[in-house]
Amino acid sequence: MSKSTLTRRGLLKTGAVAGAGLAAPTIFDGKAWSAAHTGFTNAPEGDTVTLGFNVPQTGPYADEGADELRAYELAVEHLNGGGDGGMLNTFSSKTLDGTGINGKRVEYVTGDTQTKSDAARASARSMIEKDGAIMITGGSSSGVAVAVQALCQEAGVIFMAGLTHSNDTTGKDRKANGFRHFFNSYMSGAALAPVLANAYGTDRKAYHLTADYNWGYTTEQAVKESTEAIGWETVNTVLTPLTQTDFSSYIAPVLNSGADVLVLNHYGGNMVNSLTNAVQFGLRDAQANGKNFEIVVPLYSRLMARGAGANVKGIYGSTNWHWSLPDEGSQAFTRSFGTKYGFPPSQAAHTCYVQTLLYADAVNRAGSFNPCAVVEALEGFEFDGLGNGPTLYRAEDHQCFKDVLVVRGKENPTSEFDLLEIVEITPASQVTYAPDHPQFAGGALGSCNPGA
Amino acid sequence: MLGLNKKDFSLLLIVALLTMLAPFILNPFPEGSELAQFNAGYPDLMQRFVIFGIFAIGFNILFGLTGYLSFGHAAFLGVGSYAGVWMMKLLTMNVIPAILVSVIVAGLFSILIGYISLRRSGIYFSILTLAFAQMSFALAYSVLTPLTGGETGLQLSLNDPRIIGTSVTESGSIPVTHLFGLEMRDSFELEMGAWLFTFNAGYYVCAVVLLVAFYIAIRIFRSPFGMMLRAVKSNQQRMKYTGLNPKPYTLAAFVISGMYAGLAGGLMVSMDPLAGAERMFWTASGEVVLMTILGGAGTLIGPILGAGMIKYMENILSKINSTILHEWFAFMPDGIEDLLVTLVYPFIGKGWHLTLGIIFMLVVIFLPGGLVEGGQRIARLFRRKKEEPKGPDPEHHPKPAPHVAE
Amino acid sequence: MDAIILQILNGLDKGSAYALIALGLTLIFGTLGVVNFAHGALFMLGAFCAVTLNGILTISHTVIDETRTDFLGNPLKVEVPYIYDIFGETLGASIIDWSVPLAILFAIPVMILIGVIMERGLIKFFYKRPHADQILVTFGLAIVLQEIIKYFYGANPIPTPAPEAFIGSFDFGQLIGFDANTIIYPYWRLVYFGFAMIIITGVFAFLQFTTFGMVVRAGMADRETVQLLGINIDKRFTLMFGLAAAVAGLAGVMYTPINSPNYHMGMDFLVLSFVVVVVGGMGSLPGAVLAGFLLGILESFASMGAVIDLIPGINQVIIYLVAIVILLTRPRGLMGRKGVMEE
Amino acid sequence: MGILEVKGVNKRFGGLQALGDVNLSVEENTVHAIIGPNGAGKSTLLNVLVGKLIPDTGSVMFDGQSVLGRSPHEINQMGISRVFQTPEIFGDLTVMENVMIPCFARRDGSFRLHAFETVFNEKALVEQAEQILIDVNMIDKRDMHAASMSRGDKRRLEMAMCLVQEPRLLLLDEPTAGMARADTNNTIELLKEINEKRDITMAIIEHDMHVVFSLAERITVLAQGTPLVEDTPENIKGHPKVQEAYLGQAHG
Repeated sequence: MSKSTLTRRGLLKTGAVAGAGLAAPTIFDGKAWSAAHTGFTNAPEGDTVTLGFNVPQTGPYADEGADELRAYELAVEHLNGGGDGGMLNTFSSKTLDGTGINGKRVEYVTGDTQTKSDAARASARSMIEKDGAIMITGGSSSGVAVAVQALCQEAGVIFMAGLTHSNDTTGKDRKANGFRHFFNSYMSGAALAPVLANAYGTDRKAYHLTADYNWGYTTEQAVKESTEAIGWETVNTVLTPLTQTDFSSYIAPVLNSGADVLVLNHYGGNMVNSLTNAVQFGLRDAQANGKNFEIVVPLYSRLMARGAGANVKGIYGSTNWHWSLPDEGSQAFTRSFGTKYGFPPSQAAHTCYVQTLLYADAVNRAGSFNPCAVVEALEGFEFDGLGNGPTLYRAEDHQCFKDVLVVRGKENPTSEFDLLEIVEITPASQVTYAPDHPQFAGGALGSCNPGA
Repeated sequence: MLGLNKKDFSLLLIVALLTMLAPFILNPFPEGSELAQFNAGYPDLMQRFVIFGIFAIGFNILFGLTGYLSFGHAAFLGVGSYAGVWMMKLLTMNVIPAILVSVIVAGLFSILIGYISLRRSGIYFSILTLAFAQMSFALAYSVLTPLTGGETGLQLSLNDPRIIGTSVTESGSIPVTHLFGLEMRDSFELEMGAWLFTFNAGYYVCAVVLLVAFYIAIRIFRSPFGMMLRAVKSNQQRMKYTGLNPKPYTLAAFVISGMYAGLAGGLMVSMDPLAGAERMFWTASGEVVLMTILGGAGTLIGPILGAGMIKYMENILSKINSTILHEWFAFMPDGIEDLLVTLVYPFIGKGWHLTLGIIFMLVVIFLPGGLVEGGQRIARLFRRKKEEPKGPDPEHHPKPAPHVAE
Repeated sequence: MDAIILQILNGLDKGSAYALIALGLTLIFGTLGVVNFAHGALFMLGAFCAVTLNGILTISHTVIDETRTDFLGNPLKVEVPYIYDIFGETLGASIIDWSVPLAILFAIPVMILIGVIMERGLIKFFYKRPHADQILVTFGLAIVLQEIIKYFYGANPIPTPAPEAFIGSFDFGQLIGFDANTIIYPYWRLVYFGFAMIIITGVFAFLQFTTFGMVVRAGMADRETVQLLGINIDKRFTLMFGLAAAVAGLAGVMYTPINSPNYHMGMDFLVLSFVVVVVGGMGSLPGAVLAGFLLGILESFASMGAVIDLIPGINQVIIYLVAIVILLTRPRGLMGRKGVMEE
Repeated sequence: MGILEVKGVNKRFGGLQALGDVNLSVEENTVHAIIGPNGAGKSTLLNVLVGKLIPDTGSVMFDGQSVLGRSPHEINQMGISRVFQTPEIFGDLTVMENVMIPCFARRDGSFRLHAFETVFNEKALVEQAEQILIDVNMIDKRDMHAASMSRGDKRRLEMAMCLVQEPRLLLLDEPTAGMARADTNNTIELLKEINEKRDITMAIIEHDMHVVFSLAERITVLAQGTPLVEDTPENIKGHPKVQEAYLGQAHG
């Protein structure tokens, strides 16, 4: 009988029972960690390692979740040496050679977050406790990301966040075991503001409609602060309920409010509906204060753009990544994804794929699956070739700093996937902020938890 | 024994055995085998089985006995959860105060909502409870964010001003929930051949609470109070003209079931200290209705079975993806394999909602008494075969068909 | 003042959708005595009739365009709808453009059929069962229906625009003497409002002036007596169910340009439409319509910035608050008949 | 001074005078019938007696206390039990439970949260309930599901439920309405038996003359909302006013 805080299912796959030897190295260097194959949650035994892909499979973000899952399957295929290798060939770190992670073949389990923090935690716990997952990744909303990240911290596994854009994920709710590759509200604001100043001038009056929950609040704050910094004035901010479907009563008063720009801090179904409504009310073609009225959507996603259809034409927003990026890494990924599934990947798929690779590489470099080793390997890690230019995984908050894309709805799309065009690639330096920036204050990473 | 007749006592004993041996019963398949997919004996799911069992038992005291269909019961679970987390943030990581406060706060909240909602009956009562729960959800998700954590849920942080105990452990983590030092996440693992069984401290705490909750429910069912509640459902007119006032009886039932919900919420955060607003969404209330009906409303054991079944589907069925399906049917010829996968796929994995909907409809149509009625029918079938005519059991009262007060 | 007129207009529009759904719901409750939780799903199915018709009209064959390339660098495959081949590109394109209004013709028979199948295949077994059972079985059905739609159409909203001619908005404020840009109203919403009025008038006229309607109304009042007269009320009630389904479906069809349809739009409307029915009074058709418009307008008022500033979160709860107040002060709803589902 | 005293009760519904200056006194330990043709105001009067309707003027005193404005359960707790036209019983419960409920109501009042006692451990009440079932010849049916019984048995059960409370006044609202002749006779027998075994005060509101004349000791005839006469059955039988009221109704 062995006592443990969390299960170690890997043990039985080979029938071997590992000794209870617990090495506790104090200085990081790959060699030291590699000696310790036990003493942490779900230490993989045998020749396989299990990753947990926790994505929304039911509920409104199910399509996004499906795309994330495709990316994960592709990543696993590439890690195990299948397919054309995708970004493995362009990644600046060369430890990934198609032999799995740390020489172990990659297996995976999937779960359904339902985009509910409870369900997502249940699903993550089942993958950790039942299936012996060593790392959890995925998700399509910040509520879920924050909830699962806290769980992984407690359980002692690594969490590689999927799509989560709220500042809180690496701000007030940051955790040592959690890492985010995706960009955030602050970066959206910082990237958008100069482009907007260029396109629409610095003498603008903005009206914000904001989804009435955490992500909405941080996005509104970020966009407000960065646009005010370039000289814009904020006329009004109105909160809209999450469950709202018809935004007419929020949109209608905008034109008469003295504003000449409408910022829609909405995501998912909210964004599709509010943008559709705004266009219906003629805001895109209207005149105000002697200027063309404009609409801005801080966080764009291709899947949502698809839902809004022709309404996105000419509307600015920001995005983490887009398949039309010309760099080698993006092209390689788009090629292998497109060949396998027949259509280009979404930004959610990209971030999930990249996160899996980053994790695998960190394990290889550390020589151990021990979460603390992985944390040390990822902290301050600089890499390139994964689609966003040279990138830094900052040690202070586990946020990736990389180029951010400002995009615009395309006027003449050639297909249902070709809805956005890149307007500008904002360099990483422009979206970098201090770890203790007020928008991110109040959190602490704590120390890494290896569990067990 | 324990003030129960023989039949009820054996029922309690069966439930006790089932819960205590759950780690064995729920893990019938050896590790690493194809069928291990269907094992449910891991701490999180076992905890959920009993916690939702408690929730459903409580709901059944209201719906099963009085027939009042509350469509907003998840609000009490949510309020209880928030109260529990706040207790941990402010007072101690010991689960006892958290659970107690959860029950009390949920009880107070249900007095308020019950007092207002019970002024109406039938569908009006359902709509009132639904409206209150939806208001609670909407506010908790948005304007009450400072109190509830909003979208990300209320969780512990490294700078909680905890009075008893520390804010941060020596290793720099948030302390974990415990019962006088016994950590809820502690587990013993037992290896027997190819099998692995996990005995989790948190689970056993929940299981003991479930047994107490179940015992109380049996006592309530067999008590004059329980009989009065069934009278409420059966004929309020006659009840009034028999000198009984149905209002306080239904309110008491409402509050008791609200406290059960609060207890479930408190246990939930004791096992996993995070309280999310989605817990109060109307579909969550719908879920406990499904559990109770599926198992058998008005029966003692039904709600526990229903809760187990739905949580099993949610957690096990939803994890089966197409890769696993292909593995299962790999022994078939290719064409048939693909056909089988295509046929089964819509119902598992991300299609588990569909399966749930279908099963639920079938139960409501053909087995209004839920799984318990199904079991009774089968048992009767066997009994008839043995040709042992048996008179009606004097102590056996469960109603086959749930009726709502109208 | 202009802000208030604006919100009344918005409320009328929201109210149209609520009223249409609640109308069908009440029709079913009034005639059959069934509480139908799957009614929101019927609204959703209607919306997907429009999506489906659009899909049928755009069934395409692929033509390889060697001059352009797709995202993988292969020659671009261009989808050309067959309808272009049949009617020529100009007419073909405008047929596709008009697919939403055309979907009305498509949705009427489909929705009536769905309604009749639902009634004959499921609901009729629940006439004698308690309301709770009806709620539960139709709730199960709603889950099944929406999951089926999700299986075929995915979870993402599907854009279904109005015909080109109705895109855009007009300045209603200027018409009645306000400054430009104060009261803007989209054409399609005007169409929707008009459409709702036609349907509502149609249903009332149908019940008022046809023999069929008279029998049904008599049946609503006293089912047994009508049956004693030797009239086969059941058959008529089946058709009534089909009619209610069609009303919900049409409300869904025409709603698609306002909000892109998705599989859970029925559930989004379900709770709300029940509140509308209860506020209007269970079983009262005029009550359902009145309550629909009333709640639509109240919801619009509650979303005004000034109101939210005054009472934070009021826009989140206004509908439920109204429902609670009405149920407590006037349990039979605004226009409910006495004794219908009353305590 | 009767146990039930109705004095000067008037009740109007809009323009209709439903009850006009009703005076009535039910003496203790008598069977008092209130008869009258349809529309005479019997139901209205009954609703006034059980507190459902409040009269415009007048008083209804039970044992010196007003019943007006009290809810049904309070009136029952004062000692008035009621038998309905169609038997009102707890269909989902067993016969024994149906009888246990009034036993508890009598002992504990209108509400008590006795959630931890066990119904069948209350020996005294169980004995009481069993005794009344023996009295009405239903003891062999004690474990039956009440809804599954015949209408006659349901009526018998309802009677038992009322009697076990040992009410000081038993109100019967057309106890034989809609019954076949045989069932009616059975009910009459049952009521006679009860009346013989126990000294009980009964007020019967009835349409059927046959029932009334076989049971009642005093009869009040109600017509158009007003008491026409009050007398013994023998005197009522040949009373011209009564005949006129009934015949008039038959013609009109």
